[in-house]
Amino acid sequence: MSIEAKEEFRPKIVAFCCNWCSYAGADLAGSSRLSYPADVKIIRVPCSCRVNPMFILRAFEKGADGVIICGCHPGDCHYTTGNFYARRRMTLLFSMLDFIGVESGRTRVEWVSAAEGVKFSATMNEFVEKIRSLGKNVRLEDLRCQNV
Amino acid sequence: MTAQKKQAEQIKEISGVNPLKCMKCGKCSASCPSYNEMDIKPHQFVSYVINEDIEALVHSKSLWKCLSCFACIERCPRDVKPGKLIDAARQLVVRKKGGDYLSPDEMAQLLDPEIPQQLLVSAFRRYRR
Amino acid sequence: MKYSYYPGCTLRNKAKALDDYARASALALGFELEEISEWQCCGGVYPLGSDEIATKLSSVRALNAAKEKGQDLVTLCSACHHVIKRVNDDMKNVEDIRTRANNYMALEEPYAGETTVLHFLEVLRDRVGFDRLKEKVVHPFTGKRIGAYYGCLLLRPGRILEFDNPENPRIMEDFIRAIGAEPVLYPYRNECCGGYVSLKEAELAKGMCDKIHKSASGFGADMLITACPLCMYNLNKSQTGGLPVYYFTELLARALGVCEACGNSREEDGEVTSL
Amino acid sequence: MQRVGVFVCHCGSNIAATVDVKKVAEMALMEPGVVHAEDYQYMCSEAGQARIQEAIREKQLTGIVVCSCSPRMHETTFRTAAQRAGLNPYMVEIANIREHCSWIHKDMEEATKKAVLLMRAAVAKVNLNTPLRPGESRVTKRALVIGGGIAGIQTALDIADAGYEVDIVEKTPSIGGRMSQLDKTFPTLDCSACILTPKMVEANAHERITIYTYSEVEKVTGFVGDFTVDIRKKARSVDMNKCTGCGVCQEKCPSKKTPSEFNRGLSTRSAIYTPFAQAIPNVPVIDREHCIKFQTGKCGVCAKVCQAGAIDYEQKDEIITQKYGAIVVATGFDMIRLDDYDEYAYSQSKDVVTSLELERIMNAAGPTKGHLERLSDGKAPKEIVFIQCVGSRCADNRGKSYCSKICCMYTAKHAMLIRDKYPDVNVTVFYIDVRTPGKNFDEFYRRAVEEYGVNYIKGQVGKVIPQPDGRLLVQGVDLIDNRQILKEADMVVLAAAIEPDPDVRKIATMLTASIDTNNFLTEAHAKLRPVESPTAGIFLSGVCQGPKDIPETVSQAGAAAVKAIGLLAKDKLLTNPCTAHSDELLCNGCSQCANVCPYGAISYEDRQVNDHGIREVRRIAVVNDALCQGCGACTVTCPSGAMDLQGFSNRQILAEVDALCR
Repeated sequence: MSIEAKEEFRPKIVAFCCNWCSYAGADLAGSSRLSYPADVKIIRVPCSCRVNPMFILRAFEKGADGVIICGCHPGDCHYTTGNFYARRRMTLLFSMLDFIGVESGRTRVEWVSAAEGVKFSATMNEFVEKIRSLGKNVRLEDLRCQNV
Repeated sequence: MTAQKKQAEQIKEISGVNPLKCMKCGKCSASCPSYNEMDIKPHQFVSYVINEDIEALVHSKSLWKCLSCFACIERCPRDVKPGKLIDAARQLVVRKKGGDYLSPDEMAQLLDPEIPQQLLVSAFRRYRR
Repeated sequence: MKYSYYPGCTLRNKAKALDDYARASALALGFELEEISEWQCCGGVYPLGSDEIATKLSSVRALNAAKEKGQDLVTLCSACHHVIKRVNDDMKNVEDIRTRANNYMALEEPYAGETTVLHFLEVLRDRVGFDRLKEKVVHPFTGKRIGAYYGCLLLRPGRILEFDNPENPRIMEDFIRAIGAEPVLYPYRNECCGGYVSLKEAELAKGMCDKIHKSASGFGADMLITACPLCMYNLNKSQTGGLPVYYFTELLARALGVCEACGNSREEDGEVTSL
Repeated sequence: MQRVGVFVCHCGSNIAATVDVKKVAEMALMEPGVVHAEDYQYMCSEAGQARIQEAIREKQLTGIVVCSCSPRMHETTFRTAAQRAGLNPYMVEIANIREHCSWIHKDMEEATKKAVLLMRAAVAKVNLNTPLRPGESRVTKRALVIGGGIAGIQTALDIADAGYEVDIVEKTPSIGGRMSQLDKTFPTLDCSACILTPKMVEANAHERITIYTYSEVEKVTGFVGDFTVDIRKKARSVDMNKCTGCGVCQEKCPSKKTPSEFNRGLSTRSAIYTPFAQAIPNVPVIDREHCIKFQTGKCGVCAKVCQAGAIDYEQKDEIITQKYGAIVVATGFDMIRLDDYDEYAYSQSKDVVTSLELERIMNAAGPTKGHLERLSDGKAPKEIVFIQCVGSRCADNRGKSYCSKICCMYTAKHAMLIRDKYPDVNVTVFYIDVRTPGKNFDEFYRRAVEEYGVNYIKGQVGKVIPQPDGRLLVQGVDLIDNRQILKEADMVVLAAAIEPDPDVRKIATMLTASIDTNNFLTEAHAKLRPVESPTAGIFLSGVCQGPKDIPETVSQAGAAAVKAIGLLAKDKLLTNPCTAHSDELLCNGCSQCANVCPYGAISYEDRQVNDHGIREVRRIAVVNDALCQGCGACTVTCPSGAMDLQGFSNRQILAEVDALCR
């Protein structure tokens, strides 16, 4: 580790939020002025089941340090079952990511309802804290593109 | 930070209680079996801590009247647990040198042959450092 | 069935009877209390301060000893039960306390609340079963009206001790029924006896115990039973016109007919049988 | 290449105070495709919208990004504005720089940086947008109201009066709900039955209202304008068409030990029963669990005594399938169970009752025929204590976090009625706060104190101690006088918290309507759309949305009706064009997408395709736009990547990811 004063690590975090619950929960966190770090940027998707593993891989490839997927609580999905699909897909994806060196702490699925502004903010604060403690992510890169 | 503020912070830290959660319903005082013996009542403890009036708390005789029976802790609808605040204030006193409420010298006259060890141990724990 | 057993300071001394009767009854009921070696006093009161670690270590040692033997830990005195169960909860659920206590202890394997702590009454209820206990009773207390005195330490805080409903407990009443007597429900059975303040504020404790006696006898109780030596002391102190107080284990041993096996018994040993 | 315009809103100081809006606009001009960028005080204002429209026309914009509040707030506003200027409304993207940025960050530099990123993501997305055209779907001109309490009845009446068919589904044998259990109502002390019964009769007689009592909603499919609902009509064992409601069967029924639900278990009823005298319909049901005939096969008294021959032991549950355009939820509430509040001796003494039980005791049709008496010994009480906030406003895990809202007023009502009818009875109320925000509410409470001499004590009760003589010792505190109080009472009344009917969770799941942690249904907007669920076509009436009293419930019921009428009045609805579609060159017809589609919107057809010159017939997935709701489950499942979602395409979302991680 270098001995010079390190610049504060500001992680890049992408949050996929479903339109019906979590995006609304994030809106509620906003209108209730419940702050969380600016490192979190939200992408709106219709449902957590719209999140393609490809999106998450792309985020890590482009230098993201953490990715969180937020959906409605189990049983409360606007499309009835979408969040169950998301949960199953992400369980697989995350274990694979862990295997290739993206620690499991960098990925998360969280259920946040439209009424849970407090939970949204708390979750984001906690997630950012976690990512900060993990430090910068190894960037997923296509080795064939590197200059050897 | 003033001394009082510092002590208030200490009480909050030792007790792990957030006094701001109190809604002033008084259920603690309604439940307290020692209520009539106390100069500062259980529900008042909460506002004393909020107002950082710790000087009054540490001199209060309530510290030595609380039975740690947990009735207030069990029934508090706001999870404030006044009993823990009282114990924290007591800790503040006994942890200071000379703050003990019980001295070995007075033991002799307090003892009777029936007293269970448990009583002495408990009293020493609560009253002394 | 063998259980690790934590008697505590008073049961080695002033409340030896509480202990003797329990051990004899346990054998009669088919389980054994194996005293853990080199136990230390639990401290009598649970340290409420969230920053206190050292005062919790004796409980952690006892808990860990039971864990190493792969046994559940049984307590008898209400205070020990209270302290050890709460410390166990801390070790299980409070990360800060767990880390710091383990740092002190430097065990081979850190302790994280793995041991199950049971009060002797819980063993009777959940492991032996009051129905089976009832079958083993040879001298039932038929016709006796007994008030259970719980006090605070067995019950509160209910969410941590998970002993019984803290505002309307039933376990001792069920016990009383099992030994053939009639339980008397009275509202002061979970009110404090005054606890340790009786040392310096004897009058305060006496007033509280008077209320308890009055309430119990008002509802028609002939006697009280308790699991706590301190409650016993306080209740006896204010016995002016009050009810006789017994350890529940004493009645248990008598009901099971194993009293003689105890060897050590109280001076007023004859009293209960003559009741 | 698109020609994109970026519009940055100040939202007064809401955004501009923390985000350097000029900087955001400036940075936007450096983004690919952006040919115009400006900032303005209020983009949503007339003038703001005019600026957008002007820019679209003048700069021939093909897409716009508005950096403003949440799209849930003003997406429609800006889409409509763009459309009026000739732009396809789906060429509009919103960057949420208020709720997700300015309102939660304090540091201007940091917030500006984030706002720029959010703007870039929106620009990246809009660059890939394509014009979309919504389809149309028809509206079934019929409404379903779930719950037959005052909320459901009022909503049904209002919708029916506007000319639409309405069905009410009520799970108990009669409509009327909680209000039918009340004796008097605050703040005017009307008799509850006297004002409710006419409404029940009106609903029953209305030519456009059909009431299904003893029935439950079993299955809901479809979407706004076109729901299909299965209703289970539980077997009543009594023929509704033959029964004359004479009541002889109930009189003669030998099984009379069942606790009466209507009287909160304070009295018993027969196994064949109508819950109360004014029940609608006035046709009894057989409670098969307690019926001797059903349990042992031997009895049949009711069939013997029924002159009309209406008893039918063979009757079976019936499923009714009906189409609806709108659904109103009016499932109401119940009181919480008091098992966890044994310090108040509720389970130890019969003389400790809940307020709803007192309501029944005070009612002439109740267990004591309206005489105020102790349930333990039938004696007239002389001293009554009321305890407020039992399980309301709690932060522990025993109670509810919210204020139940109605207790302060009904307690004042009870206290007043008791003092009025029994002037020798002393009434004490232990309260934490008295909350009376309503028309004539505080005056009502003050009358209880000033005219009726009700003793209000500020402070909670710690314990209710039953005494050997049967009286109750109430140990409370007076926080004003700073003293502990020991008060002997003959009766104690607990103002238990109210909670949504436990079945609401099941119903919300069927309707895919959102629900909060307390099981109250969530409204589309807390302030501006309080009677609509975020799920289109679902409306909220009464306490299922949050605690409220009767006047409030009735006004909300009317509001829900108006919203439902507004929907039913339309012949057609525009459908969401953000639907899935499959690329016929990539699809291999594997059927995986159809397996995950919750709407059955995907089917397969053999189609002639031209794959780079090779013509062949392939099995290809086809999405029915009218059924597809655009969740995107299929897009992720598709192994060949043929399935994509319009408006949220893979390329669009990847572009957003790229922009945010840049």
